[in-house]
Amino acid sequence: MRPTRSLRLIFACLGLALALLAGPARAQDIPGLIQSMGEASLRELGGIVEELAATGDSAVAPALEALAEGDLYVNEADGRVVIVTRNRMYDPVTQEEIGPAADADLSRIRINNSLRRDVAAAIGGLTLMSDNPSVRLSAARSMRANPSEENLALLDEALAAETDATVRGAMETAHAVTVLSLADTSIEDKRAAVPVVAQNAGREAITILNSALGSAPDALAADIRSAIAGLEQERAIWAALQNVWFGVSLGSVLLLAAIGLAITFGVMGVINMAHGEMVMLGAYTTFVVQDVIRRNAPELFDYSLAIALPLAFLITALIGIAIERGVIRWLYGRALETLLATWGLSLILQQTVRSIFGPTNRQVGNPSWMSGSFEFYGLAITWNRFWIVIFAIAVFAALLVVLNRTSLGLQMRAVTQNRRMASAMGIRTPFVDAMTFGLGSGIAGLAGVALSQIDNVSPNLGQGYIIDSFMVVVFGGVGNLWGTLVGALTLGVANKFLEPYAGAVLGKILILVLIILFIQRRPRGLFALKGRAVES
Amino acid sequence: MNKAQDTMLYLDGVSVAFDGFKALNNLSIIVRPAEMLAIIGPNGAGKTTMMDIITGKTRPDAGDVYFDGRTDLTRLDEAAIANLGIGRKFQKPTVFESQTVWDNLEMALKKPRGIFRTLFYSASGEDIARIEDILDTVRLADRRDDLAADLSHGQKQWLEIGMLLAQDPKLLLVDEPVAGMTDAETVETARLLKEIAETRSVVVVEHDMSFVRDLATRVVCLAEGSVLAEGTLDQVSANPIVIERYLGR
Amino acid sequence: MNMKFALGAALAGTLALSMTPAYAQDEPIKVGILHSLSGTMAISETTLKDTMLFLIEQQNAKGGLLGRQLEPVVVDIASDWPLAAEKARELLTVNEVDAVFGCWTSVCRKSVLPVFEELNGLLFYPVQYEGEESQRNVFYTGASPNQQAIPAVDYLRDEEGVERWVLAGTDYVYPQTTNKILEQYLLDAGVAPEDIMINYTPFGHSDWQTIVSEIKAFGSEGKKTAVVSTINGDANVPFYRELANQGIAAEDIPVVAFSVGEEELSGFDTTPLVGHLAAWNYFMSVETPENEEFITAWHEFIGSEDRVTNDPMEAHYIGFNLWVKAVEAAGSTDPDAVIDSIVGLETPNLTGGIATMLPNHHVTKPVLIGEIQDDGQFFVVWETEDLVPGDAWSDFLPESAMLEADWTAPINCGNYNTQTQTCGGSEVASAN
Amino acid sequence: MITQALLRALDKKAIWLVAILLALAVAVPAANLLIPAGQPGHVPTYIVTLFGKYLTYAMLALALDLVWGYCGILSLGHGAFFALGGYAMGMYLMRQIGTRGVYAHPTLPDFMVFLNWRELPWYWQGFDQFWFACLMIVLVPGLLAFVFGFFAFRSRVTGVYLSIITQAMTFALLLAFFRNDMGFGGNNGLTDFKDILGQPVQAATTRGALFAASAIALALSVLVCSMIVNSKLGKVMVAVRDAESRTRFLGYRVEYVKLFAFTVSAIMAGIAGALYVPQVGIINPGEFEPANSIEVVIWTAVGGRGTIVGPIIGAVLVNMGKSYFTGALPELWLFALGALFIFVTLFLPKGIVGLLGQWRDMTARREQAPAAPPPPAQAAVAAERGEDPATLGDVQPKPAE
Repeated sequence: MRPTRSLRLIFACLGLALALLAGPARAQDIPGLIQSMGEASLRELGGIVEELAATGDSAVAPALEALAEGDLYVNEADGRVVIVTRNRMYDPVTQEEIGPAADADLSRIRINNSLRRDVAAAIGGLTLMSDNPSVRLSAARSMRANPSEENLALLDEALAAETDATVRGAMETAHAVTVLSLADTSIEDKRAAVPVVAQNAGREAITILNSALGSAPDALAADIRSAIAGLEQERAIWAALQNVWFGVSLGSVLLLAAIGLAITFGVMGVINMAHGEMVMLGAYTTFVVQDVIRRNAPELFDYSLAIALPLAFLITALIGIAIERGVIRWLYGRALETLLATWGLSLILQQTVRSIFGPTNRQVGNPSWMSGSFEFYGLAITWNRFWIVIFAIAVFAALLVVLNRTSLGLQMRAVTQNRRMASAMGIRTPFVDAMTFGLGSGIAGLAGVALSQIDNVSPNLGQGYIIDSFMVVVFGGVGNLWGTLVGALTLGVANKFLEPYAGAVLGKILILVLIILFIQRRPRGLFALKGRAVES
Repeated sequence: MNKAQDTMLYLDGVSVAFDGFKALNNLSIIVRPAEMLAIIGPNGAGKTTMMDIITGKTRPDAGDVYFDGRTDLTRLDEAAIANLGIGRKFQKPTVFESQTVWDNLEMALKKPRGIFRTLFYSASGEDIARIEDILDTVRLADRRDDLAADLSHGQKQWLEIGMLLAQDPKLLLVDEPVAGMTDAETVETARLLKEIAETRSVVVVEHDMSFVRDLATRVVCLAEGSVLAEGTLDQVSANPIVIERYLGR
Repeated sequence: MNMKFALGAALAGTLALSMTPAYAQDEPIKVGILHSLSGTMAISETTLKDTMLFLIEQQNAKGGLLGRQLEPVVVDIASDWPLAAEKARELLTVNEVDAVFGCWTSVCRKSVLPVFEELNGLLFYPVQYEGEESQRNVFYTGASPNQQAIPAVDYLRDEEGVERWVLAGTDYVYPQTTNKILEQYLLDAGVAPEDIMINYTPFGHSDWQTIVSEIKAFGSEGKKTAVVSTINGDANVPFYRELANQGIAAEDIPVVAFSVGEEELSGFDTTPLVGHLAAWNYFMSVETPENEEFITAWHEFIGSEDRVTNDPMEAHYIGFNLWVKAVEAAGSTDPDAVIDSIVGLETPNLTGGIATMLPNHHVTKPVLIGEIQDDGQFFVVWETEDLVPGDAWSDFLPESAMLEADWTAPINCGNYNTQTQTCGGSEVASAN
Repeated sequence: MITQALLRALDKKAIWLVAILLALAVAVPAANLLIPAGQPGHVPTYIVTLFGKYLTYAMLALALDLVWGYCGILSLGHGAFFALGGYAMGMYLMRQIGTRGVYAHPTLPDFMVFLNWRELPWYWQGFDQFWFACLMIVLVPGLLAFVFGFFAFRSRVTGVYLSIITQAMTFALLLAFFRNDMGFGGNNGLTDFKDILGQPVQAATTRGALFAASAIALALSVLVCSMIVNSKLGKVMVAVRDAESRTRFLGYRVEYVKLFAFTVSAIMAGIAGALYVPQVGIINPGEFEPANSIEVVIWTAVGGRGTIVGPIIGAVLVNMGKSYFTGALPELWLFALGALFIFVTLFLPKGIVGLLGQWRDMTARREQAPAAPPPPAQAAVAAERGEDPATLGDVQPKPAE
């Protein structure tokens, strides 16, 4: 094995052997224990954490927290274990500042999953009596996640003293969970715990009850079963609603991807195969913005999307205008040929991005307000999906306003409906064409910013959405924005309801077949325009 | 059914609406065998929609449409109706521009329309004679090998009339046949249509009043999807409602 | 007329191309690089092309091979597999390369395999794959399932106490085969069938909401659950994002992946993923002198300190060095001579061990399990004590359990049946 | 009747084309097999296979041209018919492997063995017979096109809507064939073929024969297409392309005309696919990729649609370019390809053949009396509509849009 590591191993073993030899007297030697973490192997670390927890001394909590967070380091120069926060070193026990971390040769003490669990449990026990209610709350939650016998007494003690209602509730739940998961608690206690768990443990209640069911005596089992049955009925309803939400969320992604195409293809009649690449460019704009922020002003990271949105719109709109002036304008009235030219454009744009940014995924992070999830009654909703749904609605509404309430929108509709008449009426049709294509491309760029939050940012990003986008626009009815909205949501929800039964692959195939069949019934999509004008 | 007896075309109470707009409103028209009917009326009166309904392009919301006294046209599609013997000339001359005058006529010629019959078709001497005959009639004999796109507007009108003749229909629907023609051509067209009407039924839609006068036939004036007045041209153009709604003061 | 002219000119042009003179002793030795530089696979394969250019440059700096310089011949197969076969043929017949390093996907390998067999070329294939293959002209320098999947499952079961398994993969041959092997392995180890959930998704799947919530539900039934992911490249970013956002932490349901390495992780912020696992035979974070030297030289070559190294790059490193040694041992680049001399040759890998070319054309590798860190690197939490020899035919599939591959005399067979002692597959026994 | 139709098919251009193809069918394999390597005139096997592949692509492009160039149906799913024909051939070739697979299973292909399939699925039955495979090569794409076309054309799905649902069709098939449970080898597809009609696939003689077969099949396709487009039905097809509803009012059943063209075209594409597979040695779901079908459209456009020779020239030239540039400019070839497509649509709307035609017209005009210049009014109108003036001077065939 490698020399440095083996040396450390030997030292660690020696240290541990000494510690064990010294017996209980040494067990209370907190600084020594913490110091021994520096040289310990993963397995030994587990033992040390256990010992530290057994001290019951809240003084070890900062060191354990630092260990869990990855803030505990060994200074290779003197072998001393230190906590590093904001680039300064602190003593793990006394919290005294030691000095700046920048020039020290530090190596992190790394832990694995099972250790991370142990540490969390240990911290829970140590901080349950903290003065800070939010610390107590997280301690109670951590105890709920890691039930153990020692916790029971601690919880009883803490409950007696607790005044804060929220924390109290969390502690009661943790208590009930612990009672249920331990083997040697009395049946009466357990029976009392069942409704508490069913009521308060949220989505995990069924899990906890199920695992308790395995070892439960008959008398208790009936109680648990009826509690589970009640919960499952409730859950089935929520599961259906959850599915609707998933569908709406997928639909909003489809809507975002397709809505720019609804302009360039639906309104202008350009079969814009480069639409996906506009989305991709929007996503890359986000990457560049985040990259600049990361390098120069990390504190602005949460605003990166707000900065990226207008930039992405501008950049893709300008590229769109350039494309329209350079290529598309020669092709009006030859819709199918725009397919060939824009396909060529999409190849060029992809390869350009590949040459500039490389072929690999680029890192685009979620700002903190788009990370994680929240529970809305029985629904688990992730923040990024939530904001994307909101964003899609906002973009759609804004587009409706632009098309129906502004003079540019009026001119756009005029030009696309009767180019010659519009031009005769003094509308500068080339300008309007360029603006319309720019608007469609700009919206694709906005979609790119949103999609960068859930998908890869790679040169292939656009390819993944182009077919779906065309399906949505055609399904909804070319030339009708409301059709695009309804089309996207219908396909999204239908897909999500098929997926659990048919699987993701077969579900998608079924959707495609349904679209083909649907077009037979309504050859011009869901919201077809009627009348004589359409036929010519 | 009985009412339709002895008629070539029978429309009774036909109505159709597009998105709430009533294009035809309880329209009733009868055309007898070997009779010519001229239809006049302002824009939006429903002339083209009426033709669309007769030829199967549009389905009426209500009303009966019978051909030859017995065939319900509302149940058939365009091709079936065309094969029954109803020919249509469009308002805007619609010929196959990328094909020659000869090919245009050959395609229109009354022959079996089946896929394989068409695939293995080769023109018999009789067919060739018939096409040459029509070419003479429509005065395009010297342009037989030119592309239809290269014809002038009036010549395209003639070609389309020639195609109508080649189809050998029992009923001809002719939409503005003389738009873009010189005065001499207009007179010639009127003469030709009258000749055709000796053996077949003809419905002509036209704005050109002198042309309608030349036809010297029964006239129907449409407005807002129903019949406004009916009779000879003089009778119709003397009708005060027609003057107000169509001819103007 | 036009047609004739066009075809004639084309034929003449390509003929001129193909008529390269027979090489002399001072001619460079040509090395073909057969990777996708565009299309869906460019994301993974472009780095490997650069790696090969880097290795060849280094070798040339050392004085080349047999006193001759090495000359790379790069072609783009554009993620188009019939094109890969065409390009392989072009490399071997038109460019007359002496060895080819390339392919990433199984279908690429399958597509070019008949070409290498027919034209007796050499292919070094650097990616972990499903096994169940051994071909005389191909050297598999990536992991076979027993060098990656099975140790990873062992680790989860023994160290994390996992009892319930989600086998999630992209629907293609590698995940299907790996999951078949793992399923059999788990069943043999006493796991109940209802404790195994298998799920497949299409390539580039980007909407993971349903599947992640299913995994969450499956994992919340009391037993410790883990996900064994054979999800392919592009689909991983949205998958992990959804995991993180739905709050599945590694402490609750760890995910061990076989297709996620440093290169894939460079696409996103790994902070919410800390603790999820990957099983490979190499990690950039491994601290050995060889690896440090390799990374430094690589950064210098590519001109960027940000570029990561990964397992398939190490596989190319091993494959290239083994080929160089074999050519030196044989004194010639002749494929037959190389095939004869390469078996048994050893070269240091980058993790402090030795890679030996086995008679079945696979190599020995250590198996490392790493946990994802917040800097996009892996922390090795477990490794095999000994090197694991690559097994071409899985012992956990009934059809291949009795098969062995051995390309040395006297067996010289890719699918030798140890029961009937004949060459030619498992059904020989049942047929008799 | 049929002889007449055949005679009509043999117009001057078609005779030349067929003669060249037949000459190639004999000359190229002969130059490969009879002239020893190294001597002038020898055609390496590599070239034989490569051009064999191009010829199948040319056949596919010709098939697309029949529906797009002549009938105005822009199919974005023709790759699907090609791939289905290819799979039918691939299944035959898989069954021919017999016990030479790695597991030596007498009937099951390798990929089924290691995924624990117990017996051959019903739809693999019969593919050990060459005649059955041939039947399926024609029947499967033909039937799919017939059923798909029957419903789509009857419902009057036209223009972009039709293009998009053909794309949906090939995309659905792509996903379906990716599924390992379908029993077509999933992503890896079918590969490692050994024999075709008892001959080893990799032998130079077999390759020569496959090249000859491709050239002859292409020649036959040229004949068939020529026969169709020169018949009255061909004229009706063009009429449908230019003015669909007008054709209906003449009494032609437009849906059947389209259905006929679509089905014939799909069968041709299927045969092309079947010839393609043994030459490239693999068939996998990637052939269903919508991008592939779009590429076929582009070959046709580059060569010149609405002509017989155009798609052939387009397919061969674009693919030669692709073969050359993926080796010569691996990093940059997509730029070249993309620029080519833009250039062709902007400046050569009638493709290379159209360019040659224009050039011929110009020289002819110079020699003869100056023909009437295009009326200036027309040019002005076109310019006003934003059309490229380069497209004028000739009639621009307008597919139904």
